[in-house]
Amino acid sequence: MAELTLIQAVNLALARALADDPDVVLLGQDIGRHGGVFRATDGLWQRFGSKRVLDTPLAETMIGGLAVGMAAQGMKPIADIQFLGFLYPVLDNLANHASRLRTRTRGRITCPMTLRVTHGGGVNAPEHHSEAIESMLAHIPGLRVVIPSSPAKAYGLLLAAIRDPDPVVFLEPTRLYRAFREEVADNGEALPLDRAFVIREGHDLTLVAWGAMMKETLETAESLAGQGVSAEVIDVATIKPFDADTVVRSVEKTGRCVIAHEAARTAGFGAEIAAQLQERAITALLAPIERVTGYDVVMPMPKLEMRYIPSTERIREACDRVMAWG
Amino acid sequence: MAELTLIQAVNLALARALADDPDVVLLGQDIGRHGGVFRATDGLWQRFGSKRVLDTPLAETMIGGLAVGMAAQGMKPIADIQFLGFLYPVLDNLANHASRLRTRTRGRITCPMTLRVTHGGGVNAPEHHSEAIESMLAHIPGLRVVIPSSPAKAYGLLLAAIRDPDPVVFLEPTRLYRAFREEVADNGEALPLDRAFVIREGHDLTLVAWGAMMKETLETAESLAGQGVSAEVIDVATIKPFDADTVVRSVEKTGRCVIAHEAARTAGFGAEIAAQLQERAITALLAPIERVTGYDVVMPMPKLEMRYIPSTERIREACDRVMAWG
Amino acid sequence: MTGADAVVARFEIRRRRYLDEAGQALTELPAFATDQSLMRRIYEGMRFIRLYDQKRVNLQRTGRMGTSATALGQEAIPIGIASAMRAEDVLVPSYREDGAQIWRGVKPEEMLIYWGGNEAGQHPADPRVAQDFPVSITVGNHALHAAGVATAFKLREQKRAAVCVFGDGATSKGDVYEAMNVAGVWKLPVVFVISNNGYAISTALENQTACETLAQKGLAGGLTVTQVDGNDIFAVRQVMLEALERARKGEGATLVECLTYRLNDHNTADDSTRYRNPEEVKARWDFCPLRRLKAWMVARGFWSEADETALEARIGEELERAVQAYLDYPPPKAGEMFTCTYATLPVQYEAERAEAVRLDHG
Amino acid sequence: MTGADAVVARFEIRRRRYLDEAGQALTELPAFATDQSLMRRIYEGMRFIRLYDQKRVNLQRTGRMGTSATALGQEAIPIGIASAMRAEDVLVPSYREDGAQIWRGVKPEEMLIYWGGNEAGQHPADPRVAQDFPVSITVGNHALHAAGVATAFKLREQKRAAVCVFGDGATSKGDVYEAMNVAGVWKLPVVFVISNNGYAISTALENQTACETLAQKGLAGGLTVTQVDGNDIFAVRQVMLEALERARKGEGATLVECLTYRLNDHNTADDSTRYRNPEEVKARWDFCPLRRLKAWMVARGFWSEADETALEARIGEELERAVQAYLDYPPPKAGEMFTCTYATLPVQYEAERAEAVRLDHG
Ligand SMILES: Cc1ncc(C[n+]2csc(CCOP(=O)(O)OP(=O)(O)O)c2C)c(N)n1
Ligand SMILES: Cc1ncc(C[n+]2csc(CCOP(=O)(O)OP(=O)(O)O)c2C)c(N)n1
Ligand SMILES: [Mg+2]
Ligand SMILES: [Mg+2]
Repeated sequence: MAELTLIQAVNLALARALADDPDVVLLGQDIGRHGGVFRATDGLWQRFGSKRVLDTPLAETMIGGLAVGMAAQGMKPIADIQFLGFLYPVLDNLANHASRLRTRTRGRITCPMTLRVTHGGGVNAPEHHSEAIESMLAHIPGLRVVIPSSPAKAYGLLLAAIRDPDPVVFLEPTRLYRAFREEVADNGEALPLDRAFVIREGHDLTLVAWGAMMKETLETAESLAGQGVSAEVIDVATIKPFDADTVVRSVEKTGRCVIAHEAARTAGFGAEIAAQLQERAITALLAPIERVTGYDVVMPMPKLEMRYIPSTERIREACDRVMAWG
Repeated sequence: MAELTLIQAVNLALARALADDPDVVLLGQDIGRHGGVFRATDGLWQRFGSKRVLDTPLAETMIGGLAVGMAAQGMKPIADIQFLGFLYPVLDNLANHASRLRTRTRGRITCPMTLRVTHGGGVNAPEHHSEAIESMLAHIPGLRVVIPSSPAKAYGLLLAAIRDPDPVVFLEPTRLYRAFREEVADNGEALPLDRAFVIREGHDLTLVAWGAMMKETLETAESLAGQGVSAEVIDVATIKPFDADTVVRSVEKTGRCVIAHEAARTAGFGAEIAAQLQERAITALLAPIERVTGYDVVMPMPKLEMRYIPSTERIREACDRVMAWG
Repeated sequence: MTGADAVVARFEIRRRRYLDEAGQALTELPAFATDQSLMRRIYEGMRFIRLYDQKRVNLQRTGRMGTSATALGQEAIPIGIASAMRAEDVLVPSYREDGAQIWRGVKPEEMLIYWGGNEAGQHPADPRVAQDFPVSITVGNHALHAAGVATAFKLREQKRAAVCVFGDGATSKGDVYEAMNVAGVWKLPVVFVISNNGYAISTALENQTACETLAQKGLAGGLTVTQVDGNDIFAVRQVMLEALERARKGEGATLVECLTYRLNDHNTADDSTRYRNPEEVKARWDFCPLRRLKAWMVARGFWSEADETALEARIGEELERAVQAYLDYPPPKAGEMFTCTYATLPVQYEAERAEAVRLDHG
Repeated sequence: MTGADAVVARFEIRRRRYLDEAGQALTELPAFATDQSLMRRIYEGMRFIRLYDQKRVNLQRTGRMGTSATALGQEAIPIGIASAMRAEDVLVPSYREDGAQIWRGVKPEEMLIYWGGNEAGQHPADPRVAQDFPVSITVGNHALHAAGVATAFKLREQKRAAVCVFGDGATSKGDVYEAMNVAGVWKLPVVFVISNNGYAISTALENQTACETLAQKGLAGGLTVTQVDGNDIFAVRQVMLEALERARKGEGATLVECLTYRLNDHNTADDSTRYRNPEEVKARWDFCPLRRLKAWMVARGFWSEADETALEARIGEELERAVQAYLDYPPPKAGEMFTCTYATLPVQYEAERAEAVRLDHG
């Protein structure tokens, strides 16, 4: 087993999918000879050729629309959008077509496509390169939305996304691409697309996050442990469908919950989680569920982005408030 | 004072804005000589001419992008998108440009545009004509999102939206266009863009809704009154920014809350309201906050749309559960 | 202009035409014109659409049908297209090609079930149309879907073509341009057909674009482009045959602009007197594609008044049957909303389904 | 092809050129060529960009600058454009037109502050550029903004023009097409300039489109189109003068395709050896717009080596000053995130601001 970075795990899963299934085709900007602006597809064009790894013209709407048409023919296109800020033009195809073809035709035509796109900030990138809009995607029925927080999860969840018979948006936390390595077995095993992962067990408090925010969340759990507070940490992993059971079970045990995400607070996915928790576990709640999120402002440029993304300090303060509550 | 339908009130507010401010310009498909597919702009092209009411080519992205450019020059464009299902191509301009120009240029260039679009189902329309995606819009910092529930509110809120120095999406509940009449004074008075309205006072339970759902919500309050349950009914009106204070005050009084909206449940705006209520009023809560919403499925075609849109029966059941809770 | 200007590229737009308004041949007709049985099927197909459209509108006027659009005056386009396609090709229609869909195998009652507000109508029984796209309500989006279908054909080395039909208004949409551009650079086996009926609801063509032809929009994608008299079935079908042949041979995509005119309101919710002069419409009846073809058929000895009477009776019965089948079709149960949103409904949404089913009082 | 094909439209694409690679005039030069002081300012402006770009790259390499792109080998385009515009016109640039922005009045340090990761750089002090658009990072979106600005000019009957600059890759985007189409039908006072440098990051032009020219994409919008040698400052500036004149006269929009070549990597995060042959790049140095202009200037007696030495010293000092001003610029405080999201921050977000300010440990 090799120690891989998250982006290497993505590359490995793509290679495996291309090798396993002739219907799998990659399409996107600069993913061919170039290997992608982050090198996610490094070597794939050279290995599988230009009929499996397609360099497209510069048009995001087109990438989404082509994938829908290809998928309607039973192919399994994996569309690549370079940055989440450039996904907006694709929402038309995701919401009006990819997520609807099956039900519009009562099962006659389906859309087994995967759309890969980078997620989040913290990499000192230009404007529009650091967005986090998973909650918009989670609001689209017929879609699945997945976000890994480690190399092994990236490998297993991406394979699952590719094999799923319905459209899946696969968000890749840019900040984690090369943040750390993890053992990844290239065993072709997919992870479930409807399960959250308990990353760390605890009994005083439940911390919920996903993607790159797992870093600050786990650091917070560590610092809390120093103060004798035992925090359970959950990685949501599949934003849609959201595995509320796992989170509810945890909160029924701890009675306290803090949710952290990079996206703006208002109508962020943290709201959905908090809403479900109070619906299903209100009697267990010993304190209000707190959300530590990006602010309700436009994602700032690099000079301020780390003031926007929830810091360990902010998450810790929320935990202290929740622990001290009432 | 005249008794007007909601669409007549919209027409009146548009006429008033055109007459008051030479920088106000309408643009959209079929809004000129034709008067709009719902007649919202009936007579305005004839009265104000083709330099104030612009019929555009058939391209939504273009309508949004033109409005951004016109607004950057200090005009006050009012863009018209025929149906919410056709708004997706405009999200790129709303999220990447309209809502950002001010902060991207640190106040040098602003975007005082208004975007009018129909909202919701129940009018027996074809596919893609009956969407409700206010929560996606509410997640975009820099934007304001407004939805009236009556002719008088439509008039006052639309004037406020047009005069606001920032971009505002004005959602018009198609189902209410001609549903009922109300006295509307053409006094040019705008309503606040950050206030929810208490439509009906009560002390046992708080019902929260907006747009066309106010109908089923008020009917439910009436039926509850028959059972001796006094429900307070709140019309959110401004989805972004959301006036949580008014709702919190009510729930602190009633201790119970049911939120109803047409949009799909997951990541709908009801989640944000529930999340804020449990954050700010958990000690007052006598029962979990319930959400009665569209289901997490694609908005169905006419034969099933009324099975999708929350019925009075569904809202009533939720109220009964909440009243019986614990 | 001053300076040294060298001409680096030249383009020409040509228009194809065979029959004049009176049904007189202006030139040698395409080979298929001698095939009486084919020509009779084509004429019958065009006649069928007109009567089917009337029926659908009547159902709407009597409150038994949702909003829909007719092809009045444009019948040569759907039939010209569909009759030129092979079963293995894929049709990606807009909302005005019922005629093409029915020619390819969709039952009239299935179209009615769809326009009546039930998705079930988009799951026709005939396997020959299993891969055709559903009606595209969103204007223009489907051009990219057709390009995607053609991409699949090309990658799989299948000798098939995708055909996408849209209106003059749709040509203003960026996704239609993007589809033509990728079809050009990838030499995709796709044919884009513009049904240029002069209006996009109330927007007349001159307010849609400054282009003297819509065919030239294909030059922006490096496509083979051509314009045809869209009310001349010989021109539409022949140009489609040539474009489809080119597509299957791997010679790339074609943009075909069919010149026609919308004799009816935009759809059953529209009142076109608000924006166009009835005189204008009246004058356009002289260009009716049906009248033109019938005159030629009769002159050629391919058709008689007796045939006409028999045909109308036959179509009348067929439509009666279709309408009855539509009206008898059971309304969907609430649970149906959930069955096809995903291949298998995630457990997370089971409670919602249960509620919807419980509260479905029919 | 069989049948009666009538030609209904003809188009031709012309290319403008004045100077050859060696700086020899191929034809009579535009009138402004005799204006020595203007020609000196133009040359100095082009020279400035090249040295400014080097500085910016060095800052990035030494960790004091974010990702950004240079105009290496394309300098004639931003200067040809900016020098042809009037102050009251509006520039809507992409991320490769620092040269044009600086010529119009943005200070070099303001551009550096922006590329250094601070929005404040997009609020230049010079009132002459107060209405120019900020850098467009999203490829192509800004074409519609330029059309919108031009719409405002037209509705207000102002004799001003908007100029939008984008790359060859951007021409594949639907919004760029939609902008050209509306500019055509509304006869908007806008000039669209394609800076065709042969690549969109790694995507070579032949993989971007099948079109033999990018100028022809304007035919899809019914625009006046023309191609120019983008490394020939005379051609770029003269064609821009003509297009701007046409725009101000109400004669409509123009699409100008400037042929050039990107001698540098796409940006400071790119390594172009991954996708193109260094030999190809080396060969293109012979077409360098600066060398060409300098040769002409010297031959014409407008420029000397002494002038060159003096200029380099002057630019060197100016850049030292600008870099220092950039490095000395105070980092933004967290509260700044909130100040310009809305004209006045809704009370609903005050608590967020308070927290951000409280936790801003600088
Ligand atoms: C993206 C989108 N925008 C707007 C509409 C509303 N609409 C339906 S048909 C139509 C006009 C289409 O005109 P054209 O493309 O010429 O086709 P035609 O109806 O004339 O056949 C419009 C604006 C839509 N369905 N989709
Ligand atoms: C909408 C969008 N998609 C993708 C990108 C990422 N990107 C930045 S520059 C670029 C290539 C642009 O090429 P071209 O238009 O030729 O301009 P050039 O950089 O060559 O000047 C791409 C794909 C982007 N910034 N915006
Ligand atoms: Mg039309
Ligand atoms: Mg380029």
